Amino acid sequence: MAYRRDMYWLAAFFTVLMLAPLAMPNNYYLTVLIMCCLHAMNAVGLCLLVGHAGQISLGHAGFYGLAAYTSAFLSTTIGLPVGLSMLAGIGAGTVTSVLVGLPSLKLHGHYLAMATLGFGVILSILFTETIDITGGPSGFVGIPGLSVFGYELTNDASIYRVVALGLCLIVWLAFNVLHSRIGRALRALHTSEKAAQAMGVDVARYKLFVFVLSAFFSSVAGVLYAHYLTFIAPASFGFMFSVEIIVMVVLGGMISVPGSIIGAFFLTVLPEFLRAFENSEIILFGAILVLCMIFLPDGLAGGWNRLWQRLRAASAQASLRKQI
Amino acid sequence: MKHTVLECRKLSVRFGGVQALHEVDFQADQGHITAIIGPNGAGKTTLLNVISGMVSPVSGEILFDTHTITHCPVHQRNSLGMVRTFQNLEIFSNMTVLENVMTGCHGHMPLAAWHSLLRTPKAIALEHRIKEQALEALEFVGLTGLNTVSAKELAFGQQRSLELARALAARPRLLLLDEPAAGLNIAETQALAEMIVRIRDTYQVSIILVEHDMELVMGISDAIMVLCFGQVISRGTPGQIQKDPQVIAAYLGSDEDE
Amino acid sequence: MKHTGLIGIILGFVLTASVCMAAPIKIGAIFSVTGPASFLGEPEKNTVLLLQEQINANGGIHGQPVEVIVYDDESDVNKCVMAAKKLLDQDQVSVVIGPSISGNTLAIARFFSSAKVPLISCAAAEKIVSPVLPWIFNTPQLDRHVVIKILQDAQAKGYSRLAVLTVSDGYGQAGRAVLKERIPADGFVLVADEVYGPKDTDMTAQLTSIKAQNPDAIICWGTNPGPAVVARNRMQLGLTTPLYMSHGVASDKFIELAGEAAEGLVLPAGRLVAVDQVPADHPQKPVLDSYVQGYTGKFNTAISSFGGYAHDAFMLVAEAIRLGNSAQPADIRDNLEKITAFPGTTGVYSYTPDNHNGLDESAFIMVTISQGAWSVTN
Amino acid sequence: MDLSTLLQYLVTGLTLGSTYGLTALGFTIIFNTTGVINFAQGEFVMLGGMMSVFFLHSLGVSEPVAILLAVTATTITGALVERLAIRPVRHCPAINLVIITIGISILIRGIAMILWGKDTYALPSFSGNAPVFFLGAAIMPQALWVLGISLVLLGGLKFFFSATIQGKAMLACSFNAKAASLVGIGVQRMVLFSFMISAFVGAVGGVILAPITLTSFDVGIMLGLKGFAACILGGLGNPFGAAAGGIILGVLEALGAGFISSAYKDALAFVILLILLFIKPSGLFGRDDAKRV
Repeated sequence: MAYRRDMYWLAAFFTVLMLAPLAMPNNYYLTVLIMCCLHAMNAVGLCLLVGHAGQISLGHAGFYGLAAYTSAFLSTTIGLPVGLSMLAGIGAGTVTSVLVGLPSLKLHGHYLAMATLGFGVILSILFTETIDITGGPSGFVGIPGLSVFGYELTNDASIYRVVALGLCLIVWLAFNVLHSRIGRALRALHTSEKAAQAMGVDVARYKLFVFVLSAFFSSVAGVLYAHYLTFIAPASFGFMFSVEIIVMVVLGGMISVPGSIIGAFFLTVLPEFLRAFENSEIILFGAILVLCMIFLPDGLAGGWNRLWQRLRAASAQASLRKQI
Repeated sequence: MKHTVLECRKLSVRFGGVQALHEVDFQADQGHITAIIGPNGAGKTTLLNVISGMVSPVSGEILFDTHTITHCPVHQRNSLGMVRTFQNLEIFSNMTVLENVMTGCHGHMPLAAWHSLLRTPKAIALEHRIKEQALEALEFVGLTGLNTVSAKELAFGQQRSLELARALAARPRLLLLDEPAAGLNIAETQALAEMIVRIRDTYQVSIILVEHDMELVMGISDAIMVLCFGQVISRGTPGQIQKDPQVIAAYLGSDEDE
Repeated sequence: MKHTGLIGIILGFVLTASVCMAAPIKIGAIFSVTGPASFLGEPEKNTVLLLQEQINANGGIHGQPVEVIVYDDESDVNKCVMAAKKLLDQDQVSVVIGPSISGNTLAIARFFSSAKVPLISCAAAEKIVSPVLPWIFNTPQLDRHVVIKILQDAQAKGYSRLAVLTVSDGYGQAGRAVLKERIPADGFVLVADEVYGPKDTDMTAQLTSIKAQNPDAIICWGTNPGPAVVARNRMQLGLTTPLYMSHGVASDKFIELAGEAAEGLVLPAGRLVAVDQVPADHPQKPVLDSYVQGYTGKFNTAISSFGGYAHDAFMLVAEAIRLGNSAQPADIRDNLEKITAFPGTTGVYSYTPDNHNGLDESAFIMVTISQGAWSVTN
Repeated sequence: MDLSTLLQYLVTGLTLGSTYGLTALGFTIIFNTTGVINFAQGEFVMLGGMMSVFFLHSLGVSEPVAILLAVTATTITGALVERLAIRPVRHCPAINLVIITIGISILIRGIAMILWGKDTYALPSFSGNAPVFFLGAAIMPQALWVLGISLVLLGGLKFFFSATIQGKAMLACSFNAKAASLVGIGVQRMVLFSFMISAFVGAVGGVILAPITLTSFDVGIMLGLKGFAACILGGLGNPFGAAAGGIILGVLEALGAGFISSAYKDALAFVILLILLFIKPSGLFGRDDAKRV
């Protein structure tokens, strides 16, 4: 069954993530991996929203940032315990997404993109201008480090394990949703809203559900980000980051959760590899993006599947030939 | 004993300046196949849309059993037991055949979202029941064995059957069929006629049928209503309708090729 | 340039020879070579590469060659963190120069404290060096010095009602905070506090509402191209209120962009903008001359004071290594604090355990733009 | 509040608004033939301005010649973009095309950065910098150029789409590409034309704006964002709406900066945009596309 296959994948992914630090020569790679996981959390949410439900959002960087800033403010300025602040941060991002989603999701296509983009821009202006609360454009300094049940995680390896576990939990939730009546309802309203309605799907409610769920994922990523880096600045939560998440999802193949994770990892690691090219990096980055979309229209996951099938067909043929 | 499932009272619909329906009274009886016919542009599909909730009437009232559902949203009508199919196929092309039919169970098998999110035992049990029902519906329409095929890869006739299976999985008490024979050949239409009758007999479903194919309509309907320019011009049994001079005039007077 | 190849070969020999002699001193650098802050990062990167070449050609520091590893953070905080980790954990450098912008410096400062590697930032925010963190230094003049310099000038000219127009990025925010603190404290009246976005292309609306408040002078705080637009808009509106700029525009590029609108603007700047007007007996004169010659000779572009921040950071590091004859991170840190009266391009540095900036407002001169050139007014 | 101040804000808003409107026009043209939002539109504007500066300085030609060359080169770039990146994937879903245009915008920006550096440049004004005063409000001669040329472009496009065969054929492609090809319209050629025209419009915009707004390799991002907002506000697909949307956005920003807060001017403009969008879900001048059930 499809669910079981996805669970096998998740188990394998989890094992690889947990073993990865052993293969890492130093902390730099862990930092890159942590960023990959945080981006992947955002991408998985958007995969449900864009790939499955067919809705678009150019505002998720706003929720990511709002959660980060809320948790930073509560833990640093107010002095609440980190765990509590993180919960409040996740709550703030999620609740705001309800308020944004309610009016926006009545719009369609490009208009929905514009509305969410607008909210994202407004949030990012708030991060920049409410200097007394957010520290303004130069950033929020001195956020306490990540702690779990009052136990502060000081080294990168333990932070990495928490973040990786968080990603796996999010992926698990995403798979659960996709292999349930909710997942089918989302895919249904993607192809035909009226047929979905006729099948008893409350379209407005499910759109809001998936919008809020994806914002919840982004919020979780946001609070982890704030307390991992202990510093946040508005530039990280701008419109370009929202676009970047969408690119990760599309590059991963839109409907595939593993695909969007691969997309997120790919786009996060790529610039690190391209560092050597200095100024040409941006050109290579653009070119790789364009070429990927031209030659892998169904994304990295789709391209992988095709390669896999071709290999399987080839090996089947080979074994057939052997038998003859 | 006759029992009315659905009753429409003085329904009027206007699109801009066009009066699509004018004070239409309509009723469908329990366990009957009730057909709505009429020349092109008579307002048949509009009536079906009003009944299923996709178009709001300007005035009038719709009763489903004892509930007034005039302003009830589409998805709630589904939960009450009313399911429809579409003239231009609206299958979920991004899903497999089985998933399409499983989606049909959405309305009558509700579950709080957190069960699905955490995949609780309750959610797993429900998934099993949904799958059973879906498989049963697929078997009923003769699509067994195509479960994992992507819905968009089916032949046109099979897609029609898939829509029917999806509607059946919803366990409707009232099934609205919008031109189910459109695009089918003669053999397929015959099979469809048999299936519609079989659906009614097996599940005791009431069926409202909008259809152009007169042979199909006359062959299986228990009652027929004729619309012309948004108004009811006749109603009765197939025999009565075939003899009604007004109906003949309406059809002959209009361009009837489609 | 017939000799380039020859020089290259000689240089190659020198380099290989010195590698044979001793292991190189690894110096890391993180600059915003691309992205919105590239106007800072690009000259900074060019400068450290130039200095690496010069120092190695002269036999390195105490016979040890210098190896500079430069990473571009693309003006992005995440990339900056990754670059910092890479320098600390993978490349294991002895000291890091940069980053170019304050936000990124604040973001990575923590890693340097725990790794016990000194960081000499090229960003100016006061938060970087106050309170003093043992491992964090910076080289640019503090915003406070700039503001004091401007307000002294305003006082001398008898202005009392001031308006400020700042850019809404890290640079503008830092300046705005000091301006809003010092203006009332020094007995001026702040009549308007306007802001513009870093990508804005028209500031007439802000200037119009400033005009309505009728100030004696306007202080604009931003980096190119914003202030150039402000200057142009001021002229278009026929506004004659004197306009002060910050040191953020102290490059010839500003005069080029603002054109005739730059005429008569006053700003505090490092001596680098007007090297030829620095008196020959000034302690900075030799440093300035050699930097300008080296830079313009190699890169064929105008010099910028931002590159000077990286120059000073590099030279301070070299000096600290020479002082202690050790390239151990801890020794570099300790010896940095012992440097006194060290002339750089920006000013004359004296680091102490309580002062990790090492400059005062004497690092600035007031300049006026007249006929498309800088002229020193005091 | 005196009249001249208000008038000054309006003049500022109009000038600013034309910038957005011109970018929005480019979006509209490509949207009208392909149904795709071309995120590289801002880059066409950038190319127009930057190439003019480049030709002016490095070839030493006169300003009109430099401008002509820049506009031509940008139009050719538009054609190349279509041929090399859009045509090979024309059967892919719209979101893929949108991502490709994002990639192209990054690519063009990168090439521009390497070719011309990261500096900002100014193009000389067409007719001097001496402002014209009208009821106490200063108006730059260049602003009049911008307004005038924008109007001419708008009129030209309106005429093109509603009165010429080519224009109507383009519109047909967006409504139903298959039907359009059945009646003998070369859909591919139309898409090519639309990229060329919108690159042309973008380049002209970039050229006439450069003397006011200055130009650098990265001006395209912000213009693209605001241009997109403008054409959504006006209603996608309607050139008049796009221009009007741009003007409204510009005036809102200028008034917001003048009367309320310069720090929150963009936020204010977007709040009003969102409110308008919730009241009129398909833009101010957009058609409600009620789909047949």
